[in-house]
Amino acid sequence: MALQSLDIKARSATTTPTPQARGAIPVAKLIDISKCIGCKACQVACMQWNDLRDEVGDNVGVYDNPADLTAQSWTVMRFSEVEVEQGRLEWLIRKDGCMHCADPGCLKACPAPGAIVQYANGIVDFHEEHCIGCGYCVTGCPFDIPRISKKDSKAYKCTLCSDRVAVGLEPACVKTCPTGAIVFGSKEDMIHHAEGRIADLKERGYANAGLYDPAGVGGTHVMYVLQHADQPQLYADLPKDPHISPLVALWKGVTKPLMSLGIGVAVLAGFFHYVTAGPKEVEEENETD
Amino acid sequence: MSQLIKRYTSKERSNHWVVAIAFILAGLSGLALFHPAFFFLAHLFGGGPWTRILHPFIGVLMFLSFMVLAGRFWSLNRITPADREWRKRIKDVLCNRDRGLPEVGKYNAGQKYLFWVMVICVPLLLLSGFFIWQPWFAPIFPVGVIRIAVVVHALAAWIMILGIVVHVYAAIWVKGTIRAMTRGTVTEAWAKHHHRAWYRQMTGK
Amino acid sequence: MTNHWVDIKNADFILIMGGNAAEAHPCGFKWVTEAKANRKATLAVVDPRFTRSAAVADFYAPIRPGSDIAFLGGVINYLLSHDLIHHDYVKAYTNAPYLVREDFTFDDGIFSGYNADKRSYDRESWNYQIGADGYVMVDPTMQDPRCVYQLMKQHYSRYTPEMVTQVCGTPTADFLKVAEMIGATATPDKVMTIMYALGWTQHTVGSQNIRAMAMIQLLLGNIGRPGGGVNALRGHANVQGITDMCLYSDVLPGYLGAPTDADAVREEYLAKKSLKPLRPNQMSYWQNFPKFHTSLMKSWYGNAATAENGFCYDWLPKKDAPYDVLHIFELMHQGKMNGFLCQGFNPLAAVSCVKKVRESLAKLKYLVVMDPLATETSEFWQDYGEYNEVDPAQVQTEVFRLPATCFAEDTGSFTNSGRVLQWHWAAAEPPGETRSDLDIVAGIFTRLRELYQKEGGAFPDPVLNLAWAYSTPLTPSPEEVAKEFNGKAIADVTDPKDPTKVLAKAGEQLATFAHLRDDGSTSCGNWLYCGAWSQAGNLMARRDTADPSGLGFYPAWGFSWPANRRVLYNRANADPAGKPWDPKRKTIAWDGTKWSGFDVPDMAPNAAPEQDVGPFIMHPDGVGHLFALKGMAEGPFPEHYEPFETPLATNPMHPKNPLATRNPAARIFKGDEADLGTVDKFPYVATTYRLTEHQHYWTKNVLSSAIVQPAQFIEMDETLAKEKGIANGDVVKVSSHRGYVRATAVVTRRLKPLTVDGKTVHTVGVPIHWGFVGVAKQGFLANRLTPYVGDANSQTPEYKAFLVNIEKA
Amino acid sequence: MQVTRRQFFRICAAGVGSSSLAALGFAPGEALAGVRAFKLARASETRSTCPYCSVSCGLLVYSLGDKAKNAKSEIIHIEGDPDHPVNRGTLCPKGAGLLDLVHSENRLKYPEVRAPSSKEWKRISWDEAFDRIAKHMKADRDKNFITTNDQGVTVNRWNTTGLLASSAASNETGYLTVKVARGLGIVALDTQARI
Repeated sequence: MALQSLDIKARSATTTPTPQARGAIPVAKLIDISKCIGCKACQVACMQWNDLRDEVGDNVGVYDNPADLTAQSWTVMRFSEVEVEQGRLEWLIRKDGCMHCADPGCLKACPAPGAIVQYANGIVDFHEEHCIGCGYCVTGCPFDIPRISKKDSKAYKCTLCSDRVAVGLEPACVKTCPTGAIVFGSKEDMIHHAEGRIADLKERGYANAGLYDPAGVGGTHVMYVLQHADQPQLYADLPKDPHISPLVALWKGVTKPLMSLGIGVAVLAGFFHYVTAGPKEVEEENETD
Repeated sequence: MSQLIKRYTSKERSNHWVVAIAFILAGLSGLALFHPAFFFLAHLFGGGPWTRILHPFIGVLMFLSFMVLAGRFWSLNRITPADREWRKRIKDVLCNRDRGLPEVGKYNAGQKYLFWVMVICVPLLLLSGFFIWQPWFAPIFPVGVIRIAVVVHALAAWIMILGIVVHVYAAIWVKGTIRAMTRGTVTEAWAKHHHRAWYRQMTGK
Repeated sequence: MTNHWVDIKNADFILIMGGNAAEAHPCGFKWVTEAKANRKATLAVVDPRFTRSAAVADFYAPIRPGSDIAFLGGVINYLLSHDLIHHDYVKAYTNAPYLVREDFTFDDGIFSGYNADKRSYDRESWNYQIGADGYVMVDPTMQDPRCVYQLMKQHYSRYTPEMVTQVCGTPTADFLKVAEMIGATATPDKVMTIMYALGWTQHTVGSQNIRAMAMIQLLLGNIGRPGGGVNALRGHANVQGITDMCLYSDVLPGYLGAPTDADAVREEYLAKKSLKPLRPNQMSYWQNFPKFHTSLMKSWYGNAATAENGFCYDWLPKKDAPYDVLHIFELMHQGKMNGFLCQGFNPLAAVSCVKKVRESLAKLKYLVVMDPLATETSEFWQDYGEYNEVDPAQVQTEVFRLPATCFAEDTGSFTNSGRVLQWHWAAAEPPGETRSDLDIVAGIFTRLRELYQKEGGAFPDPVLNLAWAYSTPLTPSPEEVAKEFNGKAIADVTDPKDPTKVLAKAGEQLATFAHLRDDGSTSCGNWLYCGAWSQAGNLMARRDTADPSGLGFYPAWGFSWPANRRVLYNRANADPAGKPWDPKRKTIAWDGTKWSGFDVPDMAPNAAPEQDVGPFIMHPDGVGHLFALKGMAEGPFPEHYEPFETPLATNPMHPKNPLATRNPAARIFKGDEADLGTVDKFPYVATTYRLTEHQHYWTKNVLSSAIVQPAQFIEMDETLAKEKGIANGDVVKVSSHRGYVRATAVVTRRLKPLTVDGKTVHTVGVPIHWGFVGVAKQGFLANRLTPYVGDANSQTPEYKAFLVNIEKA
Repeated sequence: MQVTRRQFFRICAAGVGSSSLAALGFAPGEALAGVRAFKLARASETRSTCPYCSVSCGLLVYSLGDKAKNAKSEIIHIEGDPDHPVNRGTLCPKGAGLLDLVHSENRLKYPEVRAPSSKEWKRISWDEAFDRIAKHMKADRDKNFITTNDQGVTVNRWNTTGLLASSAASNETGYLTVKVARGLGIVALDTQARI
């Protein structure tokens, strides 16, 4: 089920733009943490749809299982017990996984052409058959999402069920979510839906309820409704202002062409020096005096 | 024809070429991973994953062989006051106005500076490469460290590549030089012209 | 559930107490989030733990395990003393104005008629005053001191907010906040729903927990109304259906009381069960008992059941004892049972006090386990080291293990918690030689029948004559069986008012239990399910998604018993004049000539409001029972009693009466008393529960569940952990007087120490899902800890409140 | 699994070979970017009901093969039925993982018997299983059946063999089971539903 290149907005390690004539409606997944009961149905639906089975781990004193994202677990629930208001416990449960950034750091960092693509609808997808296993995507991601498989040294992460979305279905986690904490649709509709949820939360006393759609990465195609949008770090260290690391931006930004140019210039400089100044030859008679 | 003078032993020559080959392979594979324009070079190594697998091992080989080489030539590369004088006249050198240049030992200042650049860059590449080596070591380190490492690695590699471009060009430019590393000998005339102090030392003239 | 899952979206206030719906029923819980999002409904959770339900609640209040009646009694007192009740509803639809006998008393925790030796009550005095006309005496003003309303007011006046705090440990402000939220639904335009589950049933006062809430809902006028009701969230796919089919000793299919040794004569038995109306014009629907019973016997014995032989009444076994699961294992433990068939049940894991169950099973001659999965029960004889220490050589039981299909490989119907029967189809062939449960039952039965045919034996008649007209006797099809329990006309069924009008021709499937007859002209295996497979076909397989009311009834989706009714007691959704209390939430109303609307009326369709037919048609008095009459074993009003293992020395409500410390009528066998622990050695309260990632003891065999919740753990509060030097992630040993489990400690702020009766009480949480068979990490069966005591009415074991000690392992 | 050192050297050797091939121009062709093929495109879809809790969520069970005579169906995927009024396509973590119940490694596949004092299971045929179970039951029933009690009341009960029924079996199974149990005179009958 190859997509035509026209449906692709960006492709890793590709220096020219992909064909952009056709557009697509940007999609988004909205995760309303105020509705999330942390049941992990999304985790199971993800492993079922994507044919993944992580190892049976152990309990390490928390409800989080598997304890972290892995090449086999593309989404995990992160549980935080907090008291924002003294004496009023809140159990904040965040579904962690790829945020599908509009400006994806993974794609920016990836050196393998076509290993990471961004579709016109906003989904950022890994194509493992092109992945070389360098792990650069890990350095590029501001959310610490991609994981390199220990089995095959390829990078894996949530695809936003690109195969389901491509045939007009919602992602598996969205479909399964029992409470409707995860919803899916056009990004515009999701923002609208979020506004309704935020108004409801504000009525219920969450003055700082808000939408998490961070501008630092150009917005995301996975967004959160947070009860405490002023403190995203409460939610298992969700970054307050995520952006591609300046080091990665430097490395994959200006340095790439400039350094290549520098090498080219050096070679050319040698060439022109040779044809202008000429070789340094030793004339034997000169040396024999 | 003037007499020939021994400049490098066979061991030294082999050592140099091991470093050189490792550098070329590491450089080509590194460039493949550095910029999409060079990704085609990955095909030389059997594709992207092989490039990623082989590059660090080649790098380690380069490091080890370079360390031996550096040990061999360490003392010959100490910078002397004469080198500073030579450096001041680098324009004359470049314009082939060699008359009146200070007498040069086995290595001129340019060669020495290159040596020390290599001595800094090669271990730096090894160290930074270690942090980003998938799948063995990178998973151990926090992503912040890896992000610094990738930048350091790229910078060090770039400086080293520039240095080697100069090094290779100098060998081509200064006629009679390449045979020193291929056959181990140079002509007396060459030695006398470029490395007079060394020439005296070798010949006693 | 009196209502159903989707109906929760119609609620204004939702209370979750005695359950954890978000965790145990996530997909049903969605209708809570819908009510919150679309109706601005609020959700409160009262639970010993800050649960996943609490995580999305508007308000959470903690409570000590086993003190729910104190809390609910406090709510009743709050409602009565603040006059937050739905007056018109209470007066018309409950027995609040009815007069109770003068000899009914309540004295320091004990009701009249108690026999301490038998641990039971003579319930004679728990009854109405009957007038000369044979009907109950009523005081419509509810001022008579003997009326239910006044008795109730007096009974619950002791349940002050301070008392609630003293008994439950719930901070008074938290209690009052919940009471206030509940009280706000006393108006006709506000409806609250209650979602409870095993957190209420698994206590020695389990049934009374639920009664207390039912009383609150009656006082608020919330029963029979969309968004209201008393909603038990049942734990297994077909708990409702199997309960309806009555696979337990007390009743026959359709809740027809099973005969006991006292029921020697059929006519007397039928008369006793045919309750006569206690108020004028009441339907007292159990008057139809003989029709249901006779039709059942025709289903079972076909032509062998005749009027002459009392429709084989004597072939039915009469019971001489309760024979509930605790009693069965008690008999087994005493060596009084030889054989045991386990059909998709894992009692070693599921029944309390694993040690006793294991010893019991080892005393059997033969055990037959039918299950899709390897279970602990089937391997009770196997040495699993510390998890199941046993010497197989010493176990003489012959164990058969028969592989059964799972849901995906068989066809049939399940009844959900909302009483909706839904048909499912096999999607693939089963693995290996697996057979369906139907085939296994048929296989065993036909083999037995052959033996009786060949050899004869003890009373072979019922075995030889059991109706078995399935097209292939060894593999009855689910369709045939479903048609059988629906019932059919054996002879033409005519309208009693007009004998020329044929309602169902001989041989036709029946459309409704109204067509059942007691003369042998109809057969029906379960009157409640009559209509599920009528001449119109299999109504359980209907898939129409239309919802004309917008209230989520989906009347043409599957089949809802009884009579496809979606909300029970829906007559109570309208006022006495037949007008809906809340026009926006109309189910049925009186349209001048009949009851009509969006649901099947729970009422004679032509009974005009003036006739005063009560909405609770199964009751002889037609009203909801605030006073339970003789219905409950330990009293007509719920009273707080301590759990059998209590952290307190006395019942704070009856400190001077040791008889009233624990439920005086609850089940405990001789010998098991010695297995109870005391607070000096076992100072902490423990409670067992499910987690959302797992289903009972099945999903430890399921890889995906094992991945998301791999290993056993124990939850405790931070203070207790600190006292005991336990850090998060340490391995701890939790022991009761009956056994121990060892697991990882989860130290959490979601559990908090409570101050109860002046002392600090810590609660230790014990999730249940692990065992020694499965793909999840091996663990200890949680029921190694639980006591072998049962509720006074349902005999459900007390899994939810017992005593343990905890130490770092 | 990580590559061992030995394997690594083998890979390296292969690498030298393949890289020289690549140098000669046998470079692997570049695949087009595309999403994973939709895995249910032609799978058979069967309506079912979740067997876990009593919300009784509607399911769509997908099986391999189009039910042609020669194709043996194999369940490959299960997800929620979007038409179902209660779950509307959603499933909880247990329901979403039903495929792993169907394919659990602990599924029983053959009748087995464990003899008294034995430490192991022995596989037997259904015939043998039914025969032996029926003989056990008949022997116990014939020996312990009570026709009348002490007062002479006809009671016709058999209370030395008990039956515990599942609360996850279908109504049809439940009905047939209770019919057979009562027909045999069993009174020690209970269900998971109680607890």
